Amino acid sequence: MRFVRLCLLPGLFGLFLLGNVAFSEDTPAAETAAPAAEAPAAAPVDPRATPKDFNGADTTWMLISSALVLMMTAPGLAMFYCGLVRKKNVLGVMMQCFFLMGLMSVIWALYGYSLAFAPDVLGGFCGGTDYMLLKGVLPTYDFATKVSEVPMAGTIPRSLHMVYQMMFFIITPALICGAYAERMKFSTMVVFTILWGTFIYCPVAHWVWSDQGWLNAFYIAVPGSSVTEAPFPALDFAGGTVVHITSGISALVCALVLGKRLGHGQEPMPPHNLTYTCIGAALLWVGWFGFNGGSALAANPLAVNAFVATHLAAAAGTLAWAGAEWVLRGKPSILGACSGAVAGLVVITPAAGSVSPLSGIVMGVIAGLVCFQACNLKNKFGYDDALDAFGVHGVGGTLGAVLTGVFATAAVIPGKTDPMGLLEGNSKQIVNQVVGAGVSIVIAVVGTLILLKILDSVMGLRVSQQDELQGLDVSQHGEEGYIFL
Amino acid sequence: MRFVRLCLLPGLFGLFLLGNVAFSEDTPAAETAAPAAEAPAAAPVDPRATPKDFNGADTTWMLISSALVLMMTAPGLAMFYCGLVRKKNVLGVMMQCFFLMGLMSVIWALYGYSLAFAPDVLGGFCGGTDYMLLKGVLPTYDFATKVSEVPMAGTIPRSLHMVYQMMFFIITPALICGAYAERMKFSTMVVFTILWGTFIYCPVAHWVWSDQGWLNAFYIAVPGSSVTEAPFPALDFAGGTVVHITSGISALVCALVLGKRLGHGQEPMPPHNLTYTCIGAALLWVGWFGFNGGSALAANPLAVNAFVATHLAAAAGTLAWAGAEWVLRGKPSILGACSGAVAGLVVITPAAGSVSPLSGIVMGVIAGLVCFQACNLKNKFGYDDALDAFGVHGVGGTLGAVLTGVFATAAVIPGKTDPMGLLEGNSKQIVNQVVGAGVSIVIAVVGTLILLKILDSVMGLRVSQQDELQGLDVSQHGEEGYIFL
Amino acid sequence: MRFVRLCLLPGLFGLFLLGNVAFSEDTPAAETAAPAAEAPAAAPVDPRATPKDFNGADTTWMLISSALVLMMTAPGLAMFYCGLVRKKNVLGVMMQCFFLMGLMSVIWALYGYSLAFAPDVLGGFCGGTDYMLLKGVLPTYDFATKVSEVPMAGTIPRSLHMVYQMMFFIITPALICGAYAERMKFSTMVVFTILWGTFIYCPVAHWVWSDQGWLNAFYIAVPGSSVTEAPFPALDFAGGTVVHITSGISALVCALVLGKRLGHGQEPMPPHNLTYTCIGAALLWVGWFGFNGGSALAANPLAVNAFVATHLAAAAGTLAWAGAEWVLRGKPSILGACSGAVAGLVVITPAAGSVSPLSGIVMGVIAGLVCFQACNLKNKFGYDDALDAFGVHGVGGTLGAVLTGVFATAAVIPGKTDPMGLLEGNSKQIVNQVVGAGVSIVIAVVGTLILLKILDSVMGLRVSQQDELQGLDVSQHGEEGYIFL
Amino acid sequence: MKKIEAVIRHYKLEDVKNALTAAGVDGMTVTEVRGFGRQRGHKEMYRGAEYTVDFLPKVKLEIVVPDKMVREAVDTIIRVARTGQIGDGKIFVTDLSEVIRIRTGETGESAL
Amino acid sequence: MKKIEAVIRHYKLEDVKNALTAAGVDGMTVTEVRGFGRQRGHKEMYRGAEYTVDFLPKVKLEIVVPDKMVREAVDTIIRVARTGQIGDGKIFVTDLSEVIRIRTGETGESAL
Amino acid sequence: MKKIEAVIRHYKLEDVKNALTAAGVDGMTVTEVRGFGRQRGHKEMYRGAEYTVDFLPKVKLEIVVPDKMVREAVDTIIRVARTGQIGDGKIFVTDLSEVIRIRTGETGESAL
Ligand SMILES: Nc1ncnc2c1ncn2[C@@H]1O[C@H](COP(=O)(O)OP(=O)(O)O)[C@@H](O)[C@H]1O
Ligand SMILES: Nc1ncnc2c1ncn2[C@@H]1O[C@H](COP(=O)(O)OP(=O)(O)O)[C@@H](O)[C@H]1O
Ligand SMILES: Nc1ncnc2c1ncn2[C@@H]1O[C@H](COP(=O)(O)OP(=O)(O)O)[C@@H](O)[C@H]1O
Repeated sequence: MRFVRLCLLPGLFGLFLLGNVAFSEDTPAAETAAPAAEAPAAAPVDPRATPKDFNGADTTWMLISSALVLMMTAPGLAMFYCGLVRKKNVLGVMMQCFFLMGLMSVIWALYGYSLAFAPDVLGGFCGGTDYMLLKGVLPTYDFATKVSEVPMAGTIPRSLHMVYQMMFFIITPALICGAYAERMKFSTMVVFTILWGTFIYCPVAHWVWSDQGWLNAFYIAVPGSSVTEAPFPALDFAGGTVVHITSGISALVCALVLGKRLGHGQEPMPPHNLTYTCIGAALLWVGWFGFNGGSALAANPLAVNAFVATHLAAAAGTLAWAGAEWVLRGKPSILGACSGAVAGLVVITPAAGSVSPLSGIVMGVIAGLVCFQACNLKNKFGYDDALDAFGVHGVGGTLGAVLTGVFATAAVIPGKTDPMGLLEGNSKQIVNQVVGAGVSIVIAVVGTLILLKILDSVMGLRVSQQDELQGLDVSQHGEEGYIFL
Repeated sequence: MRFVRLCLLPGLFGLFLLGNVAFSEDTPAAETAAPAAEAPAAAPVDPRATPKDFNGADTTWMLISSALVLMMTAPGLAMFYCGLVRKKNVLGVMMQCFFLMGLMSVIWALYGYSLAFAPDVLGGFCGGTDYMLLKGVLPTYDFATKVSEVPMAGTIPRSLHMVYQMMFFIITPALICGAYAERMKFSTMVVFTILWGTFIYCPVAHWVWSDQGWLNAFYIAVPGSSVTEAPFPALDFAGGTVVHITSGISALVCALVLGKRLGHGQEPMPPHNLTYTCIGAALLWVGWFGFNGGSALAANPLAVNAFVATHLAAAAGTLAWAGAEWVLRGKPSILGACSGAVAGLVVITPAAGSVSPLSGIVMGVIAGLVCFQACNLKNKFGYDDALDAFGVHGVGGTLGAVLTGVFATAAVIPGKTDPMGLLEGNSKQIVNQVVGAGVSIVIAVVGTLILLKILDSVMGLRVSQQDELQGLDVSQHGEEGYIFL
Repeated sequence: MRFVRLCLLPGLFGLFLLGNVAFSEDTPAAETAAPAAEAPAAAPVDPRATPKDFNGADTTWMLISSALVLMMTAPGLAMFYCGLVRKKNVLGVMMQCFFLMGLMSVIWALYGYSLAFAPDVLGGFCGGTDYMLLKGVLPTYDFATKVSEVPMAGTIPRSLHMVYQMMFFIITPALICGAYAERMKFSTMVVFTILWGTFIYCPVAHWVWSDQGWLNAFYIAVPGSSVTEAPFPALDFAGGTVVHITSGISALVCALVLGKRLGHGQEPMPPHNLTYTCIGAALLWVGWFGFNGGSALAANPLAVNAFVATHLAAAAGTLAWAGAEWVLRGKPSILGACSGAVAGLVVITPAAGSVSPLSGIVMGVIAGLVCFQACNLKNKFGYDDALDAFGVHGVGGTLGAVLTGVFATAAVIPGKTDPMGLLEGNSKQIVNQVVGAGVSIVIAVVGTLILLKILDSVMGLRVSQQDELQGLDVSQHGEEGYIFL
Repeated sequence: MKKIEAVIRHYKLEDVKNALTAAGVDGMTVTEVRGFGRQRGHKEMYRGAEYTVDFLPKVKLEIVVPDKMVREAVDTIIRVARTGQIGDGKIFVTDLSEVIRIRTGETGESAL
Repeated sequence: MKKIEAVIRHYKLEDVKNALTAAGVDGMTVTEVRGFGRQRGHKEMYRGAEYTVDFLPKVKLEIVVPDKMVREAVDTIIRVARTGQIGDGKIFVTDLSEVIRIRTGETGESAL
Repeated sequence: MKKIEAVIRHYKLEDVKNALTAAGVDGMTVTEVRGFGRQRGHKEMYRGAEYTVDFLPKVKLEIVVPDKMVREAVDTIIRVARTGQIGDGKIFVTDLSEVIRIRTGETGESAL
């Protein structure tokens, strides 16, 4: 009962405030809705059933893609990562992924989507408040005028666009967990991720994907404006910069600032359950079809191309990494095969909608070989990127951004009539790609550094030595992963 | 060879009877099919390729949704539950879920779908025999008239409607396993579930979802009848009453009747593998998109709304439960986060098609807090609801039924022009909701009690003490879950 | 750095060659594309956005189905199989499945798809080189004529057809792993699989599924040719012969040629983790909806029928196998239930698009009982089919091919107006089915035998005795599956 | 100083621990073991294969006590771990020549 | 009464158990262990990291027998568990001061 | 010949192994155990249920050494495995009556 007094009363007050917002959602319709006169003909279609421009196939594909991208975070990434840590931290890693599914979703609905996709404020640094609390995103109905409206984003409801993008907002910070695994304080992780999502992810997503983003190769001109193209129209189909560079580079900063795990370099710290890692990798592969294929935002040939290119890049990455191990170390490992698949998936992410699937094979091979090498960097430079979030996502993402400028082709991009990539003779695109990657790296480094420094002094970044030795499962969450005995 | 004599001969007789039914399926077509004259124009479309009203996008969405809901039972629920028991019962729980995928499917095809969805018999208590053995559900072809027919349910083939609903018939009794886990006799469980599905699930599904169900808010008037609305038009979009209340309340009855597990309260009985529980929770979350989103029975804005509301409720539930633990017990646990997600998913199930996603957040938070508290009830009242099937599904389902009456809004429901929920000023809906929940509770309590009493005297409910101590894996199934040593 | 010199330089040469092919893909367009004059009307549709005949719903369904079939190999089959081996070989089995996802994909893109689906060469033994390197499969754009083209296969892009079929090319050889598990050399497995895919899978796929395949019941006549039907029009909807007979029979040959595992018959070799096997079986079940449902190549009533029949066959198989154990051995086991589900899925594979779902129940029961018995054959005949790849896929696949001839019905097959199966009074179909199964068995036996004999003498089939005792995980891949201690 | 090794049933561990603590035992070490004895094993069936599992899961306690406490500790274990069914387990007692506490280097009874 | 502890290879367990039973041993207790000795470990590689695994999986048997059976039990183990390759394992024999059967309270040889 | 049994903390295993090897110990056998002692357990919460976990994960080493090496081995363990915090563990030393190497049948010190 103490709990009810403690929590429910003050809590419910806030809830009902929110509930009222949810409810009052219906009223703005009056302002925005067209008069009923618009459709005087017999039996006008209820927009709540079939809004204008609505396409069922596109909607189906985007619903599935959203589900697939959620599945990437958990069980996908959660298993991929948690298999790589020691047994005593298995829940710590899973919890980070799972909790972020809750946390980032709510933030995205409250203000994240607005910061990323609403029209420019701050000179284009981020979006404004137009979509705050999902205003203008959710369906509305006005009892007075009997007018209902379902806001659209192309051929799908805007709320579907919102939830699809939400899944990216979840997985991106979850990728960073790989760097600070086995030692970061859970409470600090939560605060860090909120701030990181707000100040790093949302702006970059805005630059790259919002209608007038200054890095958006598919810039949508404001009617009447003389500007019809972004200053640096970078190709980033599904998030090479937005997702992989920002997270991978921030991961490196985290690894450097937090320092090594206790006992690192002395005790062996082998993956405690490679079967999980392999299952996770396979689920990531499957989910990535939604990640890249869904980034077409419709069920069209572009989505098909992205799907095929994605699959072939993953396949080629698998062979390249495992093959490199086989040649150089005598044995192909399953961790190598899985890492190669992920490297291939990362590299094709920005490119999937603008390169041929055959180029996907080439890019996958390059990524497999380069990321294989990049995972040795930490030994040379002595930082502890526990699960190689930088080695795979930072390096692979940057590589992908650049190679997209090499392999992009007009053959797969609807509406393009000019040469696209270097191989088609257009050397300018690669400049845009480098600019896009560069600014993403800069904001990731600077932003993450500032956030970590502040949080370090305010609440501390690492768990106590005692807690780290005991493992995060028991010390942070009061649980054990496996009780087999 | 002994086996062939023992089983195949008598068995095959039955099989060929069934086979003949399958075959003779073609003949009734003659009676029902329209004469070929109907389409005399050039190249009439073969209904087997494209039936009237057929919509490919809706069909795709429902195919996927069916697959997702199956995935919820196994691996989803199977993993969620089996991680929570002790190692020696891990297969026992998995087997219950997996076996029900076989058992309930066949029963549903034989007569379950008919009891639930065929036109009323017994004054509307359940459906009749019109769809028995899938008559009127499957495609037919008449060699004499050359007429083929594909029965439709809206824009999708009726057989797809049948198989989608089948998945609900599987998972609902599987949820009850959480209450009697680690001690129920497998044979009794099988018989109990058949009877429970027949006498409890089918009637409630009929009341709530069949065209003239007396609790169906989307009552479809019989042409010419003066009754155009159900007596108590309750909103139950995806099964708050049909699925969660019936199973959750029956779970409580099971826990009370079967009694506690041996050693309960003395020995510790912690979850043996929380990684499975977390993976299972994540798969449930993903699968629930098919559960709730698919309940729109089409790929339309309603499905999108259900998807978004479902996701946000799960997210909010995660934060609420883990947050409550954090505040009250000092640590957020992964089991708490997972339980909160499920609680959020349960509460939004009846509401997903009639509330705003923002209300989904509010409902998720409430469910997280309330179910968190409800899981302590068993300690107070001393029953052993082993995996909290009542605490989460019974409580969360009832909560969801009621809150749907609070938050329902015309903004998302096509065709509605009147205020829907309490917050829109309609206080009547909540009465309907309470009636719907109430009768579901009553039939669940009474029905389950009667079934258990009968089965207890006929075949016994619990395994022997010896078998329980040894574990269900070895004693019921002759297998061990893990042989790691 | 040594690595860069070693690998990258020579490697990149090959890569850029491939890259150039990817790039020059655009040029052939000039030859094949229709002149722009074809669409002189206002705002002609860009084929890259919406090609002729393109259907979004079909495309969505096939995208998902492709993802589902990939998921069948990993995590599905990988978990199903790896749970059945001993702990020390868990990664060995997973790696075989995962690595094949990389290997077979690339081969299929390079030449496999062409061998299987391009127009006949060698008198119809296999396809020619028309689709080699995905020529004529990928979209093209010609800068000179401004003409773009997206090659189609029915209502979906041909590249989607290619990638969907690719997933079959992955899982088929992966099924064989079940026979040689725990003892085959990884390097030999890789070479064997490449050759097996090339010389056994591609021809059989060509016979059964290519437009003029001599076993294709849906033979597409060459315009102007007098031949309008295949010589032996066998019904093989989703790969009873192409997938299950070829792999299952080859598995038997592998088991016989490789010989038993060390200690087989002396030491107990129980499954080390049946929870994985059950999860894997459930994922296979879910994925099979894409396997069978997707084989309609569109989101139509045929896909729906395949989905429903598949599900009911799996359900019936589950009950039959577990039921047989219950009757004959006193206990139903989870391994039995899972095996029965897979047996049901295998038997319905060739039939899903041509039988009633009720017949699916009958076929599932028969398959459950027959395969249950077939798994005892190895004890009688003394071969070591470690994971029963032959007992389930070989026997179940053959059974399915024959039973398809019994239960096929015009009720579900668009365009058919004649009796189809034995039960409809057509006894000829069963002959075609037997021919189809027969030639598949012959090529599988002969081909696999030749390949194994060659490889045995060239590189050896089995790992050393030492390596086998140590386990494949450490000896072949330098890793351990679980480090729980 | 003696070392008492007791092989007991799994589900008796908690009770035995509590009883021993009540009897004044300060520490113990537990190992997961598999035991073979008179207690009949069970059959496990995996498709075509049937195994008789002779090694049953047990728990082994190791308790080091001063000589004078051996009797009471043994009696406590017997009392609490007994069910009367075959398979209750065994107790083995061994002499120790030395006991040391790592933290302090203390030896003998004060190391316990 | 003696306790024989034998560390052996995993895959020899079944054979050793059968041979000991044939030799008249009534019970034994088995523990999963990891052993380090002359037998060379193996290398494991995980991305950038390479470990040498020195502790190899072994199985430890504990067999309590009357003094007069020690010789035969030890010989049986040596005969069956030997492969001749480094890593076959060791046998350690200790004196027991007492043996008790929990179920009956019997002590000494009759407790076995 | 003595058998040294040392219950130590998990993360000290690698260091102890290296130090013992350096000190001339040729082999050892390691078992995963759970220990109960003065070291306070921790609480675990699972929904409504709260457990105090008293048995903490430890590692048990068994090292057989010639009598003359016992001192050095014990000292090495104490030196390396000590953190000074409660829970560092114990060392128990027992007499062995016989040691045999299975591979060769050698006995006594040469069996090590
Ligand atoms: N001779 C023995 N040496 C070592 N352990 C033994 C011996 N005999 C029995 N045990 C252990 O004691 C356990 C119980 O023994 P068992 O003969 O089954 O029952 P009981 O002790 O009730 O007669 C066995 O599982 C085994 O672990
Ligand atoms: N001094 C020792 N103390 C305890 N156990 C030992 C000792 N030496 C070896 N062992 C155990 O015996 C096993 C085999 O020893 P090893 O030296 O590798 O081979 P071998 O016995 O054939 O010479 C080791 O893995 C270890 O478990
Ligand atoms: N009497 C005992 N018998 C057997 N093992 C013991 C005994 N006392 C302690 N241990 C083992 O030693 C470990 C450490 O003991 P503890 O009392 O917690 O710390 P410390 O040794 O630092 O005083 C325990 O976890 C347990 O495994």
